[in-house]
Amino acid sequence: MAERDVVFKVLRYKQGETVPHYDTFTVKTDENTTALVALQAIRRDDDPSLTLRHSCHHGSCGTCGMRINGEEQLSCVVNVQELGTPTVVVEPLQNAPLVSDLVVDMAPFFDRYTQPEMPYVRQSEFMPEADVPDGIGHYTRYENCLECGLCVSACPVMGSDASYLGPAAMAAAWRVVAEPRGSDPEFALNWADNEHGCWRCHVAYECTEVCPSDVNPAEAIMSLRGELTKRKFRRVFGLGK
Amino acid sequence: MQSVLSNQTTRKRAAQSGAAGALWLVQAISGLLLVLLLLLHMVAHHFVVEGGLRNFQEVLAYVSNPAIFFLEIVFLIVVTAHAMLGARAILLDLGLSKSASRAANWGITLLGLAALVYGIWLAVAIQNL
Amino acid sequence: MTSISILCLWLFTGYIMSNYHVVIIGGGGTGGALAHDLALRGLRVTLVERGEVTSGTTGRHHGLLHSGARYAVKDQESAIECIEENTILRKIAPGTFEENDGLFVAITDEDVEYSHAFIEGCAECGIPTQQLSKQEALRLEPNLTDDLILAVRIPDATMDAMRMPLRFFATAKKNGVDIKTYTEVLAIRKQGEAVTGVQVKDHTSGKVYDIGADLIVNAAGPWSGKVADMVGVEVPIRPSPGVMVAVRGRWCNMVINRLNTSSDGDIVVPQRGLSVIGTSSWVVDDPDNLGLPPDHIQAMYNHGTMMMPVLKNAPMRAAWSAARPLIGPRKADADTGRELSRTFKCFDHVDEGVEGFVTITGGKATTLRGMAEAAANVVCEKLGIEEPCRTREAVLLPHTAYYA
Amino acid sequence: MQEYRTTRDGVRGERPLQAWFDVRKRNLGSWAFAINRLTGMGLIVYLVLHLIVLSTLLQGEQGWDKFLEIARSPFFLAFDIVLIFGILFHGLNGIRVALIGMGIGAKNHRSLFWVLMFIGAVLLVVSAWKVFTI
Repeated sequence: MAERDVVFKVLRYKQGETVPHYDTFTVKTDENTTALVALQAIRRDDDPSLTLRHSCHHGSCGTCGMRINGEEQLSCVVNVQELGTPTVVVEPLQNAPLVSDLVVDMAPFFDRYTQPEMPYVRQSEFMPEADVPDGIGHYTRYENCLECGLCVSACPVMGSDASYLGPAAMAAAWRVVAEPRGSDPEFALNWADNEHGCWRCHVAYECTEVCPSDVNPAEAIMSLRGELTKRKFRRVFGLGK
Repeated sequence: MQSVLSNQTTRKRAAQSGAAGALWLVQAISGLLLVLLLLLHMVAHHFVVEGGLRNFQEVLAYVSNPAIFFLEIVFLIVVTAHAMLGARAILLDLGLSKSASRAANWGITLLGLAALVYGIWLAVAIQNL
Repeated sequence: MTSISILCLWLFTGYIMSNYHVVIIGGGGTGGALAHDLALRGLRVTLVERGEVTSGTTGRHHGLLHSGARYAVKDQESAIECIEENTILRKIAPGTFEENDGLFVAITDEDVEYSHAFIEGCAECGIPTQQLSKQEALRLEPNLTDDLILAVRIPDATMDAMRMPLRFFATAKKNGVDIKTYTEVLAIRKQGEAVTGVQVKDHTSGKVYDIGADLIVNAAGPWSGKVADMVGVEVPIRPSPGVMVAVRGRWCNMVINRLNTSSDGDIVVPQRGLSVIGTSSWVVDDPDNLGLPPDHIQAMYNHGTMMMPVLKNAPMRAAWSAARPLIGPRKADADTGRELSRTFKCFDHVDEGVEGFVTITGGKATTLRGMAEAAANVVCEKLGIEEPCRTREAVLLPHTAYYA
Repeated sequence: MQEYRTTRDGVRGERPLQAWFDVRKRNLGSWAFAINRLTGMGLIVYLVLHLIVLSTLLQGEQGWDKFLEIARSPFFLAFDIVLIFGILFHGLNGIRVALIGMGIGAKNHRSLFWVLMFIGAVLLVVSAWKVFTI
């Protein structure tokens, strides 16, 4: 086992402070150590006051998102030794109020994300050749989006417009248009059709780049634009509905 | 689950719904038009001309052609609209307050109109030289 | 005059009653469900958790809503708990589960032999089964091994290990429970034999302060032994970690279990675009230091591949350990923990000379509501409150309501 | 390193202005956006200058010829190349943004970018040759 000491430079902040600072810790790692496990080791062995969010440890719950060496990632699936840097810089997500250390307040994120009402179990598109068991309408699976907020942190528009709906929420809205499952696609379209919605995007595709779960929010936003534009043309030229 | 943000704002936004999309469409279409117009503009003004630039007499002769005059005016309108919409996007990205962004909208509109008036006046004045 | 004093007494007791304050230590599934239960019974509840909610064992399991079939032969108490709670959870948390059912697959003669006891056990526990031939099973799950002999369909489902319990937290919060995350218990205050509150540190600000309590519930899962140490009582808890491996690709839609006694690598649970192979089992002392034995990762691949050959070359997304809070003698000789029951227990430590301190532990994610009901019954009995449990019917808020 | 500012929501890490142009650790789309915005701002400035310069026509032949003299200097011609780069990038990237915004090629925005940039590079070389030889 290739054990190696890695220096972690971690952003620290507590309520009441005005400026965050950085603390450094040295962590013993092996070839399986993830950034999350290293941070938990810091909390266990060096500083119990280090706060961070985590839950599933396999890139499925979306709580452990942070900026590692300047890139938004889920810390539970980042292999420390594969990063290849002698010092690993760990910072909380951007474009969200800082609670403490690596914890940001997700309320503004979910405040957008719950609208339009979005079912999070969808039809499974896998293995179309398989039969579905009797008594089950169709196979289901979870929506891809982990609600981790990486896209919101990476988005260059989020910091410019406090009311911007943001990539995750608009990706959810597009899912409702693409596969309504009882929700109202018209509501979803109208919801995104404004200055702080799909028209605000500058097409930097950063949301899609950092998404750990293949949601592709940028394409979703462009699809919302496309659909709205199509409707506009239809209305102007009186074609179809 | 109806959250505060969306419920309050959805109704408000529904009222202005379409405006943002229309502006984006104008920006996109004017941009695409500009690609064509600019190509014409560049070729007609520079690439087919000996030395790349017309001298004073050549300019006057060129602009006196009504078709060219019309094309230049259209070019002026489209480029101004596109530029002002672009400037507006940049201004809005500064995270302006509500009143400031309203002021920015008016400022942009006035600036655009001023540019148009100036441009058309200039074109007419040159034609009358 | 008498009537007035009775009225006063009634008002007074009413005042006292509504102000009973319960502090729950531990923001896992059990603590969340207990907070929800107690809030519905009208108690004032504060929940303290040293990290984010669901950051311990709760969020980290493979995401199986047990049908109970896994325990139908050797641990029928757990099996019956599971099937009951399975049915209730589907009802109170609609839209939370991938209700795709599960298969127990027999791939050796020994497995086939076991299937008789298995089907019988399921029947005894009230778990519906449907036996499928090899061909029938392969039509449902084409990636199963060709060595398949037969399969039994049971009502397993997939849950999101974090979001299902989050619905309890969301509902509890809405009903007035004060959920204090990043708040670590430093000490438990006692006056004579009775606990009176907790001293906590808020890690978001560094502030240390006291929270008064009429009753404290220790719902710290694998950490409940450490919490019990603070008041000098013994909780027979065995942190028993297991390794799980998530591979890229969703190789099945149903939950695939090995039709045999519980062993390493006997389950594959689909999760979004991943498939999770679980689980190994051993025993540790410190639930904060589980480690991740590399040979266990390889074992998961090897055993998973026996049921679904396609897993052999599936790239790994993550491997991790999670500690089950199993009930058994603490710090006994190391073993695998497999033989310990998966049922739960509620301990009132009054016999050990501590009043007002209750521990709920053991159990599994599927039975979180049942554990909460049992613990809430004990809490209410101790406080003399006669309120029925309402969590079997109350439909939970969506998980997003917790943050928004 | 992250930058922090205090807002009414408390302290938060965000860079409202830098985010446009800070392309460290960022990807193709951010480069495209940053250059698009830079060239856009440049072109607005140029548009204003252009309109002002044309007013020299009103000063008659002399004023115009003086401008022509400056415009034919090598320094000015080099400036023309920068201008043409700006126009080509902004225009071609704009085509990409407009297309994917209408739902065309949203999946293949990268290839679209490189195809357009290839066209742009060819056009830039041709125009540069034109500018210096005409």
